[in-house]
Amino acid sequence: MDDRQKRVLIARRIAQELADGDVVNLGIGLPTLVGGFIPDGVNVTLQSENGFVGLGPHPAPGEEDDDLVNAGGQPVTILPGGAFFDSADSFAIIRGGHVDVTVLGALEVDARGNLASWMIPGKMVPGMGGAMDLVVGARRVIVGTTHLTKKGEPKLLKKCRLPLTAVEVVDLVVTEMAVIAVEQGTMTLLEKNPNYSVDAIRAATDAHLELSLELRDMDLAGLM
Amino acid sequence: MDDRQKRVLIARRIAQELADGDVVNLGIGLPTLVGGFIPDGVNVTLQSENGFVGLGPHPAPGEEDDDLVNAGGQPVTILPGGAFFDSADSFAIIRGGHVDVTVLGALEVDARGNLASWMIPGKMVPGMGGAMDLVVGARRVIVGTTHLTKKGEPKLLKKCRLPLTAVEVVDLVVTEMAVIAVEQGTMTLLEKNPNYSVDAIRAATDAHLELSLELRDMDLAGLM
Amino acid sequence: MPKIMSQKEVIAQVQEGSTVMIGGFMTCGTPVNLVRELASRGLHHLTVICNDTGLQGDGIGMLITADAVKRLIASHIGTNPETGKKMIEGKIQVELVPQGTLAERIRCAGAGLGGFLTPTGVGTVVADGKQEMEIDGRRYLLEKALHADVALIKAWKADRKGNLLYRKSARNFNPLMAMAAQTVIVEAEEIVEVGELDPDAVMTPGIFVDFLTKGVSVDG
Amino acid sequence: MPKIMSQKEVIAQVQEGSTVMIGGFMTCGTPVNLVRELASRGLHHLTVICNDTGLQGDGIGMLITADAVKRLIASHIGTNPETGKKMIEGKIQVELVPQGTLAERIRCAGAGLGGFLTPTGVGTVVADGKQEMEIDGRRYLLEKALHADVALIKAWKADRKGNLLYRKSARNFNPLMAMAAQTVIVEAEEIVEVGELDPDAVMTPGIFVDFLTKGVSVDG
Repeated sequence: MDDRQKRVLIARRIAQELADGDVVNLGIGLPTLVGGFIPDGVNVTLQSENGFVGLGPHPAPGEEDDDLVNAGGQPVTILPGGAFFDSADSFAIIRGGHVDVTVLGALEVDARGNLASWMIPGKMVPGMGGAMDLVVGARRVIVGTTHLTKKGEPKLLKKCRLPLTAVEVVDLVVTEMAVIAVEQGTMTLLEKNPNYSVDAIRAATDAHLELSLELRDMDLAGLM
Repeated sequence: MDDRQKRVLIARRIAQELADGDVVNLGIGLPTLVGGFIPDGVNVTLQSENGFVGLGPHPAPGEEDDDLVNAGGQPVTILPGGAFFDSADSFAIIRGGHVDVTVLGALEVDARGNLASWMIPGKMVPGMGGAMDLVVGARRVIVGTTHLTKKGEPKLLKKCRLPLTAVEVVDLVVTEMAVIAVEQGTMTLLEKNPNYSVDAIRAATDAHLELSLELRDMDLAGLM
Repeated sequence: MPKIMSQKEVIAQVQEGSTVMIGGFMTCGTPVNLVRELASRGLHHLTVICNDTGLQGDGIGMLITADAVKRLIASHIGTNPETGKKMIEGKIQVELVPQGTLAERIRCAGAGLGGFLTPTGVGTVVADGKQEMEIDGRRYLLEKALHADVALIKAWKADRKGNLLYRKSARNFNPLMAMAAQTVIVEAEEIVEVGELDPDAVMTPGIFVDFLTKGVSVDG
Repeated sequence: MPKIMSQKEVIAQVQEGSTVMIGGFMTCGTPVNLVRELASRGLHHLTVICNDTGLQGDGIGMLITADAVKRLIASHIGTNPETGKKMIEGKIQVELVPQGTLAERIRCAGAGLGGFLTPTGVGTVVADGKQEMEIDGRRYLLEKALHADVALIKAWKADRKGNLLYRKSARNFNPLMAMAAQTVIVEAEEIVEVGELDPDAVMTPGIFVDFLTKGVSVDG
């Protein structure tokens, strides 16, 4: 699978987790792609932490509005029935448990559900932005990430090594290899990419992986 | 002086304390009268703690709007340039020091500026409403009250006996007998009603009264 | 999308023992039709969180008259003598909270905060049993978040997604309570189609609203 | 009533060593004309409180390029590589704050609260040196109010009393900062007469605004 296929696989699988009526925050990058794969009949409301609900697609060329951007600073639109608010209200929504699902990337996730996603000491310190609030406040935290780092090292660890974004918050990890539940200190393999053996996935995972009794294959239709 | 004259004297004198541009909250009862005596050329913005600035006079008969009342539940109007907000924002304005002057009545005031205004144990427990926030948050607290209780007992005490509304908050007390500054644990007589001697005022006051070096007479013009 | 139903149907969301927040200041901005339905339910163990108990027999006063309220958290009860009377008789347990603290405690719950530090109430009976902290030489009380099972909200206009506008001083506690309760029921004077409200003007986003009912008629 | 003046005149309110809050998210909702004037002042010891430092040389990035900022309190600096570079060189001292905590700390200051309890940051470096409290089994950090000397605000419309409307996602931190600073300077795209704004629609009441300047021209 090339990078694009991996990203589509992950985003499409995460989209299956969303339920009709959910309020959802999609992080910058891969998580943003999730919006394109939401099944028909499932209506979700996208929240943009810079201050609105009802986030719509990019505007047509020439229709951009400087006053309407997403949390990545990109021009977007607002759907009918959306609403704007200030940053305090936006994070009241986020912290107050009014976002059902937040989807974001990760540098590391560990078996306790700890998440490291915001800094590599001495290297990358962009700031946490809204991530710490989002993962603490959202009812469900889904991480979408490649299974390995660019250097080929596991991202799913027994214990995070990088500075944490939050403690015990991750509920589900979706990678190009697997769908993994994180619950009460245990990572459980729910689904696997049929191109990888369980052993191969375990070899690529530092944390211990329990196998679900209902272990299934990820749907690769249209990807290969 | 009859009751009406006393009230007018007190309200009119308090109105002299307001400066152009002040944001002012007037309590229910006597303090509300202050609004009618603001000198020409002094523009103040009245804040109503139930949720707006720009409080205007009672509407003309038949023009009442159920959705527009003051903190006493009476129909009022809003002036051009006013603004509505919710109760959290209203008390953010109050507590955050954005109200310049609050005017309210009192059961007791003491030399330290402590104020008792909201309950008489076993007798009257209506609740403090917004009073505790107002006196703590406003930059200047002016008490307008009769000098004595209905039973003829002093309201200005060495030390309050009733449950307090707040500690060390009162800046000025205006009664039908006197204008008294409260500062750093001392009450100072700034002005006196010329109908009363200093001794008479002291006799009606439990707290020790210093005399201002610039002690003046209150203006009774048009009242007697 | 909120469910649109009659006041009679929707009030079943409130159960004996529920904690209910009710918007309004005196009777201004109180969802009187929902309150009337609630008062007729024959409940006696509600905890009610509101600014005041309206007037005798009017607004939230209807719940006092109906003996529906076991516990009351409010900033003022002086405008309804029946409340004070029942408090003295021991029929209603009343917790009086400064109005700004009440508003902020409700906001806190909606915003996922555990509490806040306020200078209001320091040195008074309000401080009894509360933790006090000093920051930069000023004393503060630690006040905690106040949650509810159900909020009864009065809006002026709602769209079918539950986006709300309030009108004039009827806004008061309504937007705060709409964020702080598990189940949010809105009585709106008018229900309009999605897209009719300007997203910049919306005061409560629809994501907070579970049930919508029309204020005047009973068939939504 | 706020004073209406040019950006050049009004920016004199900011002095060397001032703590300045600046609205905006990336460059959306940032008062760029005021920031440009401020960047041209030759100041080097400002403390700036903002969500992010915009883009390199754009928005608040102009202040970074001009070496005007000594200390920065923000939630994100990743969109402007110059900020990170100057931080590593020790030219700018940076305090990173979670975005929701930043918004709430600013609101706290405006609302006269000393601080609040948030679950955000528990168990992370954000908790270092902060008091932790447990309420109902959940852990919280005590975060404190964040005040400023001056706030630079971008509004869409202002009336001559300083009542403000913001537009779309350009609202963000602006209404919060307008309440939290000693002196509030607003750059509005349009200044209208008193009475032209609907009191129900006003997002920041004019009582907060000290100075008003028109965004495009320099003569207000």
